[in-house]
Amino acid sequence: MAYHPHATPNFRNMIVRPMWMALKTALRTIPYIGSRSRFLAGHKGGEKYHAQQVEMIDEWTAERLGPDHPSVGKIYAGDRETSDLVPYLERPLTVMYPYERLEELEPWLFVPGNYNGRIGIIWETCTACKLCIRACPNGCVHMTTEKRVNVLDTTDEGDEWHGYGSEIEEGGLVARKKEEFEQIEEDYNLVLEHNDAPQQYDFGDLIKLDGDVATVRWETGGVDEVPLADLQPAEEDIVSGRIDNGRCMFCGLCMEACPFESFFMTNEYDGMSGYSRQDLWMDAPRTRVLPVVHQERVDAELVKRAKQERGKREKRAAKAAKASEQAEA
Amino acid sequence: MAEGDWLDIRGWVEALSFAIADNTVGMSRFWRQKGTTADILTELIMAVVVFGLIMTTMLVLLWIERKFFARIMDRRGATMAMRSLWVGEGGEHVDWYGLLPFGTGAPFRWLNRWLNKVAGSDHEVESVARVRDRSYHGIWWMLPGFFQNIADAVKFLTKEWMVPTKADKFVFEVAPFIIISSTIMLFAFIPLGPHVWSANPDLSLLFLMAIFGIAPLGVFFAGWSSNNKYTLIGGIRSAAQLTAYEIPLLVTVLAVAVLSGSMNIIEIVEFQMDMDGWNLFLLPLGAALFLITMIAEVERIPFDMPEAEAELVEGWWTEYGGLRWGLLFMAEYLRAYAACLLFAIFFLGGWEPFGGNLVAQYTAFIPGIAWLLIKSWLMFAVFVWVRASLHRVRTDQILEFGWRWLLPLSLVNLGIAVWLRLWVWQGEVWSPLVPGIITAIAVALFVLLAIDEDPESLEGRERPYSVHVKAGPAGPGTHKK
Amino acid sequence: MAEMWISMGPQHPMTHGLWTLRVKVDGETVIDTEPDLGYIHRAVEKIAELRDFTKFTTYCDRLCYASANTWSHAYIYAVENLLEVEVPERAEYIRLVAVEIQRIASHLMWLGAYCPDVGNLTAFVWCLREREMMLDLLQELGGSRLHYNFPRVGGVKRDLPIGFAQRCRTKINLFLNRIQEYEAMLDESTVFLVRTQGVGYAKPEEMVNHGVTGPNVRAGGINYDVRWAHPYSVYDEVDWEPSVEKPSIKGADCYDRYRVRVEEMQQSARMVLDALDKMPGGADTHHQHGDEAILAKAPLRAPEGTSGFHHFEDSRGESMFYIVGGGEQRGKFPYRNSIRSPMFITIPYASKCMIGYKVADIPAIMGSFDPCIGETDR
Amino acid sequence: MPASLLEEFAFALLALLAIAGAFGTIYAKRVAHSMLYLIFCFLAVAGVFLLTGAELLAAIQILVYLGSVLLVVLFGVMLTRRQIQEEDFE
Repeated sequence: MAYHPHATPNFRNMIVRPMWMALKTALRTIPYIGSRSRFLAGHKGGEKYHAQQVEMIDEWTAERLGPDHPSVGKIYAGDRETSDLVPYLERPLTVMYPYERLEELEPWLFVPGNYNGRIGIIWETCTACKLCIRACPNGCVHMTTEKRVNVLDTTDEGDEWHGYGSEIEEGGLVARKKEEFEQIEEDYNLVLEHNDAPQQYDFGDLIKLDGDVATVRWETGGVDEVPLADLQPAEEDIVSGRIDNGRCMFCGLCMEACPFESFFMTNEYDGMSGYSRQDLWMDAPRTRVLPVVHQERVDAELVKRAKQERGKREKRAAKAAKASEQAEA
Repeated sequence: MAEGDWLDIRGWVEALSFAIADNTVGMSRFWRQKGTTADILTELIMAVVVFGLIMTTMLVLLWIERKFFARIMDRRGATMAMRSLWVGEGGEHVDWYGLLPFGTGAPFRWLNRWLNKVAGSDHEVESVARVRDRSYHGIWWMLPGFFQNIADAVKFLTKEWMVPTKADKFVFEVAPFIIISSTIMLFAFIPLGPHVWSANPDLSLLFLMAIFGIAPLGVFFAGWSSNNKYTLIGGIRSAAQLTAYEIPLLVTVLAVAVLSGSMNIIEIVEFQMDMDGWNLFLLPLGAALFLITMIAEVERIPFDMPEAEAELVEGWWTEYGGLRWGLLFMAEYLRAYAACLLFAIFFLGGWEPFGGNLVAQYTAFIPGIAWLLIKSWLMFAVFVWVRASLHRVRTDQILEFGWRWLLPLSLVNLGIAVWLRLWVWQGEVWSPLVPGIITAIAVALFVLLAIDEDPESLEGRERPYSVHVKAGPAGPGTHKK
Repeated sequence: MAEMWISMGPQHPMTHGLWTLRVKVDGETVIDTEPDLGYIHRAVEKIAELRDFTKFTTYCDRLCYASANTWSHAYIYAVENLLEVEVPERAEYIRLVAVEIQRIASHLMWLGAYCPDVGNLTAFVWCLREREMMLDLLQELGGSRLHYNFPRVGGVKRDLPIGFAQRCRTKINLFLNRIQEYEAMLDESTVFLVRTQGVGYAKPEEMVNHGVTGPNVRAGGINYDVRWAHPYSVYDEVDWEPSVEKPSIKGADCYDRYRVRVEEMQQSARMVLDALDKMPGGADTHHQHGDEAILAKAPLRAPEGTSGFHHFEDSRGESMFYIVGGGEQRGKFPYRNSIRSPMFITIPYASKCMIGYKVADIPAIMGSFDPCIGETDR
Repeated sequence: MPASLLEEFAFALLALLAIAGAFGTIYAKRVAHSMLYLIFCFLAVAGVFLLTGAELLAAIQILVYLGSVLLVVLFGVMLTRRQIQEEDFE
């Protein structure tokens, strides 16, 4: 096969070639000259060595993603040797993690949307079907109970999946939207979220229901009388999402197993370490993700769920009617 | 010339110690001894001054090693750390130059503003915010990475003082003393400038070389006493290698001494300055030999067999840890520093400015020590460059190279020096023709060798025996034939 | 100096992993060697018997930390043989791209590790710089940087991401440019040549008798490449040819083994570029997750008595998986899963190769065989 | 303190060192230890040479005896066939 044409031990090769190669590389790191001198270009007069710039995203994909996506219109080099941040230097900056993060500075370089990071779960659509637990090769996914808003009753009147959840009852759990509900949704950026997801609701026990006024004992303390219209039914449900991170190997099989679009791997690579094995148990608040991340898919899932619920209730109603008919007969 | 150097540290120290001696011993009944006292005092102070200068300027070596090597390696973090020097947005935060007294930081501010105007990025808001944030992170702005060495030293200091159970404790403790003390003793004889030296006997060159030869013994004892097979092999390799390279080194140094007509280092420098020609241009072969043998003496790649980390873990100092390891490491760098200083002194004209006497009159305000240090740092950059480009040579190849090539070549070099001194030099300034012709011949030889490639050896790559099967391009079904 | 045994490992710069090479030296000359393996044996074959076929893929990634993708692919091919699954052609092309990029990354890791073995740290960092590009590509495919878990029974995890082909071509072309610089740094360095040429001769016949495969045996002039001799996947449809050296009469030395890998990296790069062009449906298009074009339906239970086998050209040689179906009794689990690791066979042979050379040659010879202990100990 | 007294004092010290080194060389149980004592002996002798004003001789003493002869002796000691270090493990 092809030997290198100069692979012979001789004086020429003793110092001249390797030392020139090394010096060339060092000279290339000089900011302005290094990239512009043709003398320092690629080996045997090749193309520009560092930072051959191309567009990050091709045209039709850019159209699909829309102009707001951080990748659109950004310059990208094969060796990640350039960025738009300080373009005149043409070399990447050292990201001083953990003070700085690549996804904060140059999100277009932090490409992988399908990165297998920490597990994230949208509680609202989890049905505790346990498929993720079965898919996990290491057995690191566990079920746990958490308070969550009954999503099938959270929407406005007239929506197609309205009103098929549980109802507000005395002695049950209720939730109230926080004042900054919209703001939380807006601020929530999954990529940058390195701590527990913010809670959008206040939870409390319904002590007394008196017409349109409900007396609620909030979890944070205090008893209030609030109008019933502000409240939504909540329940303490079994959800997936207690992860033993010491065992998780981030293979993503659980994500693929989930049929409800509620289980997925976030982009977060941080905050998954601890000083003891106990620290590595990530409880439900840590794995929670706000539904706003996948709002469309969550909505689609809810439509499906509402349809099932409706069918179930109709069937039950028909059964009851039949039973009553029979009883009458 | 030496007289032109205003940085007369030795003169100042002498004046000071005489003043002290006059006012103390001179007033007592030992007044006759005040001259001796002043001399002793001078020597003590000068030793401390030289030691301090060497130890502080040695940080530059480590810095060069780290930064230049990183640039050759194209390592991002290390190569980019300098950036924060000029990327600073100013604005809300206080710039470091703003903290300097009496507005002395103003030029930095102007430079910074200009750089930002010309080359700065107004592309994204985050870049500005980021750069601002960055200045808060610490003092990256000042000699980035320079003070890492101090942190290292603190780390070494706080580590445990460990001796292996089965080691020969006495020798294990003594060996580093031999190495470190002999290394530090080297700098007694190395002048840093015409008036910055701690000892200057007539035979300083001989003493220097004699002391250079002590450390191998310490290395050998360190390797033997650790009771570890790696260290033992490392020690023996070190002894073999240093023996093989010490003789060419001594012969080369002898050639320099012959050419300059003196065994005194300061006189060697002054000879070069007086004769208007650096030894580099008179003895290019000698310079190359000195460089090679010195790299071998200080055990750096490509001649670092004694501590070849690929097979011997860390060679003869595998078992040393903590402060002793740190000191041994420091001794290694000190030896490299001594090698660079000696190269600058022997071949680059010592503290003579670049360009010789022509330039010297305009650069009289720069003390000689600055020139010498700059030259030696450049030499260390060459050391680093060699280390980054070449691979480690095997033991037998090192010894073969030393005995069969360097030794005869150094004798040839000695012959050239003798010829130059006895027949060419007429007791005056070198005629410009002499260094010119010698350098031209050396360059021509180098170029000839560098472009030479033996076509027959290229033919030899076609090795005679082959079970090679010609593989054609793949296609559907080709494998079924 | 007397003869003595030196124990190199398990924590030693030469070993590139967790194993011990006991060397008997006479002064500086090696007169006997004795490899001692098994420090990180973790019973992967036994684990396979207690996992579904689908769950075991991710353990296959862990077989070799430098070349994860090739191992999981080798396993998936064996499972597909067992379950008789027909894989869509597009998925085969995507697999080829993934595996060949992984091969480049693995060889770069090898080259990077080999340079410090012979005493140069510079090319090490250069190689890792280029490996980073390959890892970026694999990360886009698999979602992780080291253990991708990319193939699935009947296809691959997901289609090529948007803009992948464009980025891939840029990076591969850049890499093809830069590999010339390693050659300038290494092939045109006398010190590198005298350290590798004429060192560690391995005779081709002996290698064949020992069962050494992969680049190591191709360096000995034996044209045995599984991709070429028994093309699986779509290897007979892309443009490439195996890299085979012409060794001297004494056998293949370290330089031959270095050369064959450098050549193979270029071949792999060529293969990736060609596969991107020839891919059905086009490499620039993007299918949705779970699309039929990349993932065929597969049964999850193997009847009793069936067996699946596949041999695969790993970065280090011929890896084989032999799986026996479990039948009703064992449900979705296989009855037996047997793995053939190329390095398990190569390491004992490589340690015999260094007898008669110097101690300083041990890392040069051992490194040139590219040991990977993860797969050796399994 | 007259200078001659200082010199005498130095001479006494160096001579004692040289003699002690010589005795150590003879009576040390391990060969390597005797080599170590020999170093001190040689160094002290070089110092005596220095005191007598024979600078060249002192330098040559260190250069040749310490730098070369001792190394050769060391090689001789190390390369003789004997079980090294084995007695430590008993």
